[in-house]
Amino acid sequence: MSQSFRLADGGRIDRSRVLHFTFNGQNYEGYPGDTLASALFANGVRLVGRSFKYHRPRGIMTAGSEEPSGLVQLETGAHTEPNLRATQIELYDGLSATSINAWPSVDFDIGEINSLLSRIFVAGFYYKTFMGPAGFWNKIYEPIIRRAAGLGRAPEYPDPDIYDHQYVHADVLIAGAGPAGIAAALAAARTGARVVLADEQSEFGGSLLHSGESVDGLPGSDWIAGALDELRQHEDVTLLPRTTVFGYYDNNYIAMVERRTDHLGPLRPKTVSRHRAWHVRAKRVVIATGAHERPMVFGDNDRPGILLAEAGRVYTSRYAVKPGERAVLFTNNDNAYRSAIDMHLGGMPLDAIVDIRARPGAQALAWADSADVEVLPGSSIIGTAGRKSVIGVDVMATTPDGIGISGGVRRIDCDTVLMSGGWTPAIHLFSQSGGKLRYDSEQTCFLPETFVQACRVVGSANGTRVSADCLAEAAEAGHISAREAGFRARARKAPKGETVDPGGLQPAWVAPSDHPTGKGPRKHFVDFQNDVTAGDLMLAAREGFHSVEHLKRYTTTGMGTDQGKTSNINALAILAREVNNEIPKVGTTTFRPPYTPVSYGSLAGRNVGHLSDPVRKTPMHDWHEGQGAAFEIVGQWLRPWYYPQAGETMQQAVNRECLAVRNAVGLLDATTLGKIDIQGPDAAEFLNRIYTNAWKKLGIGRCRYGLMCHEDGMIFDDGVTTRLGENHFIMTTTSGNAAQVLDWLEEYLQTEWPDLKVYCTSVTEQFATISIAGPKSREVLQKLSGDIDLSAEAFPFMSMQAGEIAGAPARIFRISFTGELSYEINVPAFYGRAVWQAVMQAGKAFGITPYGTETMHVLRAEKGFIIVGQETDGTVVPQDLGMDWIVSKQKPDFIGKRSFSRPDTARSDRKQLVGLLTVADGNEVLPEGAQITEAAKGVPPVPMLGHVTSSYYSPTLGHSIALALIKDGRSRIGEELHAPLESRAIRVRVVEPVFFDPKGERANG
Amino acid sequence: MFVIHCPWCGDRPETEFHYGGEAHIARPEKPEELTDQQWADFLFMRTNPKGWHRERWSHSSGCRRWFNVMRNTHTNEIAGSYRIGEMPDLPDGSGPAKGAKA
Amino acid sequence: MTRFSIASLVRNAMNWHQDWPRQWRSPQPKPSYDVIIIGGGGHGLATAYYLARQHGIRNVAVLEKGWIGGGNTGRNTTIVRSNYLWDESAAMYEHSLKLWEGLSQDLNYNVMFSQRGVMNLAHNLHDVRESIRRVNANRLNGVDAVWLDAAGVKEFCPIINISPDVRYPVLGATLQKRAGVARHDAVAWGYARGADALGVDIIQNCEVTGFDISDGVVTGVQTTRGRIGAKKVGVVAAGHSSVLANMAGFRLPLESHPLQALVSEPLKPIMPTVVMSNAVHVYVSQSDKGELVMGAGIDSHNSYSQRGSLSVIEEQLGACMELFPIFSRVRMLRSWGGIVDTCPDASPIISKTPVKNLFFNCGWGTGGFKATPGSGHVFAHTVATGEPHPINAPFALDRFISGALIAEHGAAAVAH
Amino acid sequence: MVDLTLRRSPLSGWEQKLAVASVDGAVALREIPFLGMVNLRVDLSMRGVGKSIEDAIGFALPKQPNTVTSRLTTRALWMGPDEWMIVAPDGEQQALIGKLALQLADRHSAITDVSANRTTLELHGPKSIEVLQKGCLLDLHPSKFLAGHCAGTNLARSQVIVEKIDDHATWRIYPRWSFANYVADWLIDAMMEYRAPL
Ligand SMILES: Cc1cc2nc3c(=O)[nH]c(=O)nc-3n(C[C@H](O)[C@H](O)[C@H](O)COP(=O)(O)OP(=O)(O)OC[C@H]3O[C@@H](n4cnc5c(N)ncnc54)[C@H](O)[C@@H]3O)c2cc1C
Ligand SMILES: NC(=O)c1ccc[n+]([C@@H]2O[C@H](COP(=O)([O-])OP(=O)(O)OC[C@H]3O[C@@H](n4cnc5c(N)ncnc54)[C@H](O)[C@@H]3O)[C@@H](O)[C@H]2O)c1
Ligand SMILES: Cc1cc2nc3c(=O)[nH]c(=O)nc-3n(C[C@H](O)[C@H](O)[C@H](O)COP(=O)(O)O)c2cc1C
Ligand SMILES: [Zn+2]
Repeated sequence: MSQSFRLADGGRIDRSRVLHFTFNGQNYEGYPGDTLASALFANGVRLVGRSFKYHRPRGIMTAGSEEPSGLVQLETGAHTEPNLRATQIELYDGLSATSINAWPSVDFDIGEINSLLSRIFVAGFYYKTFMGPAGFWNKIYEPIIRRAAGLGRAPEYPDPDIYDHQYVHADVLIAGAGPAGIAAALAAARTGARVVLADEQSEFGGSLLHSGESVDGLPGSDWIAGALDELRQHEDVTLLPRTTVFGYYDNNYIAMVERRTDHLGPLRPKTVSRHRAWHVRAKRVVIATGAHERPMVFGDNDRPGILLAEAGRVYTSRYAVKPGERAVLFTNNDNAYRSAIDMHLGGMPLDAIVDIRARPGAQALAWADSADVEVLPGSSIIGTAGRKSVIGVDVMATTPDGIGISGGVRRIDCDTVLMSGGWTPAIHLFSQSGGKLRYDSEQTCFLPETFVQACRVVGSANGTRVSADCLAEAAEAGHISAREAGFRARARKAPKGETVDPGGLQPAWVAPSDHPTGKGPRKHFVDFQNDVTAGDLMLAAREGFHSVEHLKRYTTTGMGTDQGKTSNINALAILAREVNNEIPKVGTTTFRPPYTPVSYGSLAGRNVGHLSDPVRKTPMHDWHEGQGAAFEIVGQWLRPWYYPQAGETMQQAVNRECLAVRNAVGLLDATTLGKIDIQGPDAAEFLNRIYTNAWKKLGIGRCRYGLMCHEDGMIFDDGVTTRLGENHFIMTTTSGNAAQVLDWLEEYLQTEWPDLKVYCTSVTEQFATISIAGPKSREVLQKLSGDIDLSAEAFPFMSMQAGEIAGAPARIFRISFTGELSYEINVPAFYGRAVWQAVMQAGKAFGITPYGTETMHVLRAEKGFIIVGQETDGTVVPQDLGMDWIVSKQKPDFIGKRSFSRPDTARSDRKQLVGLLTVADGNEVLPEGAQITEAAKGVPPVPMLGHVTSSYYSPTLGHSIALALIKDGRSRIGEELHAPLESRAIRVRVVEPVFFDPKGERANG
Repeated sequence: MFVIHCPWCGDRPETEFHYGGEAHIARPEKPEELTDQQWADFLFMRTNPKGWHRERWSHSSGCRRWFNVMRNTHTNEIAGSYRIGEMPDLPDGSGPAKGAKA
Repeated sequence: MTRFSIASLVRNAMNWHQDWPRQWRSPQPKPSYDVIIIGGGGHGLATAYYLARQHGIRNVAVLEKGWIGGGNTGRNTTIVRSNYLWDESAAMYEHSLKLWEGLSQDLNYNVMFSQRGVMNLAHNLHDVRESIRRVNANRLNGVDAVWLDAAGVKEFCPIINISPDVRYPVLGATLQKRAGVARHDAVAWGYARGADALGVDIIQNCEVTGFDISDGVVTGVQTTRGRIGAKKVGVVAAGHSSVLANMAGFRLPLESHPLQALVSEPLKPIMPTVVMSNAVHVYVSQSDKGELVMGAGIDSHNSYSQRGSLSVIEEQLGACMELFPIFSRVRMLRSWGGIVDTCPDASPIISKTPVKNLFFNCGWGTGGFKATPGSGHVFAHTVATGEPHPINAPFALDRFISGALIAEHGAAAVAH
Repeated sequence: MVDLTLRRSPLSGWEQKLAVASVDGAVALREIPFLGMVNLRVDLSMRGVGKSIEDAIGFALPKQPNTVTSRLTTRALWMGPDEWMIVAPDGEQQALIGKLALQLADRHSAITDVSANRTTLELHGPKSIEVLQKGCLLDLHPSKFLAGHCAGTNLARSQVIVEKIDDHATWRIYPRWSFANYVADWLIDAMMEYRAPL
């Protein structure tokens, strides 16, 4: 029958609409307002999954985000999501879910065989075996272990959904919208403060949604509705349901994830982010995250049908479902009586209360009495019966000290066991904030003590147990927080809650059983997800894992997807008992973000796909694209790499481009070069200190090449700088270093030499840069430059002129990176495209050819010009490149100078830049990155002399060329060496690194 | 991600800044007069203290100014910012280190 | 020491595992030792183990301020490889890798060294050039290395996205097949158990607060558990090295930075190997338990707090989505930070110091887990003999004076 | 002769795309190409400099960090303690530069035409803050970021200057030339959800 465990009435579900869903292929029905967990219970489905290690049948244990065992795989295909908690999945029409970690099915799971071996598979067993023989780990053991481990499956397809971020500031951020959170929000909002209120559940209200308590004399749900109405009136209040506060970072930086569309199922709009990661910088934070009930640790306490007491009440009261037919409660505290009896009164019969305490509280007994429920004080559940569902519990009397058992066993048949070992305040966020905890031995839990950041903890999270007190302290915290954030308004009356005292508790960390714990077939589970039993914890303690951090790692307790929300306190208490230590001395493990797991997608946000990183394009980019250019990624830039024509290979295209430049004229988009405008009376002095060469005497209108080193003497950047006026220079940097160089200049100006009067302004993007190179470049340019005299006399090599080109204001630099006659034109970026096209047009008659970075590299290598980052790698000083000529001997100081005289830097046999030619086959191009050795072969380690930094086929020369950094290379010129590759070695001859026009006549002409 | 106080722009998120390491390591006036050891001290050796630290930051996405921050590297507590050339006392009362350049 | 084996496991199961002894003792500190090792991470414990085993020096204490393995050893992404560029580094890391290959048997402790291969991706021509340079250097140094093109990458790791349309397409990768991952905690515990069995005292919750130095010679240490005398002291304190150097009166070329890592929820096997990408700053593997283990880049500022910025993690996950778009719906389970001691040349320091008989082993930064056995082995030699082992001679402090740095930034940009 | 018709802004050709992305009553986006921009660096504390500049541009530069002063169609944005960006209608930058150069001739200063360095995007509408907050970490709340405020900051992965023009949710975003397409793409994407109501 459909929904046979649904109660006839009540609950916060909408019975007017039926939702259809499937679980493990079976069709079921539920209602809006259900979670998958409540809908499964409504249909009598209690076996949900299999445990991590032993593959024991498991059901749902809680009603919230602390759920350790009710995990499912939601949906299939691209939308699938592993390891979701059934207790948090809002039901939607068409939902489909399956069990995880079970094969072939959750009903019949082969992995259950592990259960039989469980006697061997104790904590840390894998450290003690699977060690030999060599090679077996990788090939045999590890694959088996890997296959057995893991829970759900990762999707196999890219995610069809999108995710985004939202960065906001708040005066008061409130985590958790139970009665305490709402009360705090009201108080803060009334001052006019900017308030953010977030709760991970679909509805605000927290425990008020099921507790049946009243506030201000109103039924809980009416009070919530009224409060929310009021909050919505305040303009600066942001209400965020379905939003988990998952991280508390430095300086009150709060991270939350909002699940915006999951609950809509297949109907969700595709243009709206599925999850949104909120980043909130909050002046004050109020943590009102409630508390988690903890399980009792008793024999075989993990069977489907065994759940937390409060959860039992949540299912009957909030969802109007019965978790089963007949229940028994096992507890050590009074409050659980209330939960269980509420459930009982709500329609799910409770047959007995097994209380481990000899003397339950009077109030608790009165509650039981009034509901006519039998109480067995001084008793323990020693074990449970059943497999895929609990079918009964065995109860014995405890000895007066509460540690042992006596008398006979009484079997109580039931299909549901409620358990409650007390409450653990959710101090996760507080701990993440850096706050220190204290142990409260009365409530047997850790509570906030020392605050490091500007936050407050209220309500159950603060260990406050009487509702009235929760509301009062929360309202006060909300008000004070707002005041501290700068909002002054008189406090209004706090909401009045009920004053029922939840009663006492007696710690009972492991319930006595018929065998000593850990020494019999019964398993006393502590961490239900990772299958960690009390016996495992005791074993770890015996083996010397006494630090709680060691205990965690050796047994994996608390390391599952629930991060031990229900289990950690039990585990550390058991450890304390085993090592005769006090609980506060044992302490907790470290709380880390996230509070509950967060999708990678939401953390990445929109920084994926085409938005993953800016693609920087030059003003001529569209033109290059139109010409079918292949692009090279250089930092964030896209630069034309080469321009293949129909049918051409890359090599053919590059050859053609190279020859065009050498024989006629080519043009290159050099816009990406960094450009820095440098002005001030001390500009020349500044350059003198920054570059290795001298700058003071550079004439106006003249250009000079410079090298920059870091203080350690290693080359950092290079480029041509031009003097535009007495106090005015324009510097160019490499494309990749533009920003770094500007920062570097500013750093020295501001921190080392504030006395220098120099201003630097980045103009990298102001100008498009077109480099025209080749013997015909002057003629091409002349057609566009009207009245500028381009003659060698009027416009010599390494000089600059301003004028107009093709209708655009321009600076023309006669500089060359190809060794050819060459002009670099800077025009305001607006004109880049037009001038480029004009140059193409003007050059048509001369066979002008656009060329890309590859050709540029070949041409400069023919000339022996270096590329920073290719001939250098952070270990190269100018002298290594044979560039002593650019290192001033006169200047007393410049950046890097002092480092040149250190013993290692001053060595004469350092790696030096040389050329290499292949000996046997002149056309063979050495791989860049090939290492160079003396001998062709050797037994490793083979001594290496250096490596090939650049290597190309030179169409101009008709053979291959290479540059290399070789140990003592200058003195090896003429020697033959080897480039050993994977299968063979190539013989090479060391030559001068300039292959073409060594005198530089072409550029100078 | 810290909130860093730019002496000009006020409180801004750390992602707008560039970190510049230990502050007040002045570039030697006459490097050529230093021994290799002294030069290595300047280049590489750092106090790297656990506790209060004077450090340089540049507001690289904003006003591009360099300035100094006093931060406790143990707790990440930030005690304040000051401009180049200044040297307020640290919260633990300690003044400038001997020989340190403001 | 009770030997671990399947037989001893079965035997103990009979008795519900009641008889397993402690894996290491918890002794009171003696008044003095021949050697004190400061820092109970993998490197410190390995040093103690090899001191006892190789050099017969058993009157040794390892002083750990917290719990052993709780430093970077317990919080790293466990990548083990030896494909470093320079000869000095290749020798060091390859020495270590060879020790890894027999470590479980040597220690009689399963450290789960899984040689599933490590790929370092190349995303632009510069990466390609540098990768090929490294592959060639590795081979000549006897370190296994191959260059894979994009198709080869896909074959080795089918879930990786090699589409040319992504922002930073995969152009290829270097692959070291003998590289892989290991179980970090087991390394600390295995060495501790081994050292303890040879007589080494492992003393936890014992923080060193000062050095006793007379006439430039170290004579002992001050600790939170009193003074302990020592003939020699080896400091292996990773992120806290500068703090200890400051106590001994000198400075180191180190900065301590937060480095974060994170794990996903456990998944069925999906990731067959280890993938690293320097250019987009991400590295991913999957543990035997099923979590995807991922690392981020360092936070730029110095810090001794074991926490970093969320923005760093977000950036790294963005990069991850590009390489592995199928992970978008996978969820982050936990993130944490360690304190890494970064060195200007991204290489470690294993060295004598200005104080006689005081030795430092530090500067491993973001990538020293892989070196644990090798580092312990050569450091034990250095401490025992007072002189460096040939493998660690180039890693002495004086390289910062001479300028003979061993710049491994290329191999180490997010070096793990 | 300089031919103004040859000019292309980084987002020329995007007009249609930006218009389609705009959602009536929610948020609208357009490029304002070719605004004149002059970067000025000078020490305002030097005697007489403030006055000289006022004479040149017709109003005083903002001294308050991250604020804007303006007169008619010319606006001066505070960029740093010794740096301003003066934004003027297309074509006026040369005259501005001339006047500033004249006034500051004997002063240590740098006057640089940066009109092509950045372009201008205008975002307007009630959802504009929410759109920006998807990638901007500043506090853009109307009580904090007022009309006449500006800031150098990051928008998603790009450095930008953000300026609030008026009290009616009108923003100008100045990305660098080569980042303009990224920033525009990003904004279009961030505006997408308002086309289909949740
Ligand atoms: C997130 C992250 C990812 C990483 N990923 C990798 C990777 O994939 N591969 C890789 O090879 N490396 C990686 N590393 C680096 C690697 O973890 C370290 O280099 C290595 O573990 C260092 O080992 P150790 O034993 O020297 O240091 P640690 O394990 O840190 O041990 C140092 C010990 O010294 C103790 N100590 C400090 N001060 C004192 C004192 N005063 N008195 C007593 N004891 C003291 C500390 O408590 C600590 O336990 C990563 C690091 C991090 C943080
Ligand atoms: N501590 C106890 O023993 C106990 C037991 C049961 C009921 N109560 C009662 O509970 C009430 C206390 O109310 P309260 O408001 O403090 O707690 P609550 O449990 O009612 O509310 C806490 C809320 O915080 C939300 N939450 C928790 N962590 C979150 C996170 N990281 N991000 C977003 N949301 C998160 C939960 O979804 C929940 O709605 C009182 O009436 C008290 O009597 C207390
Ligand atoms: C390789 C590796 C795998 C890990 N896997 C898990 C895991 O499955 N579950 C978990 O909770 N933590 C896991 N952790 C993280 C630890 O819980 C812990 O966060 C880390 O050791 C740092 O310690 P701390 O958080 O206590 O400071 C893993 C850590 C490492 C290094
Ligand atoms: Zn600033």
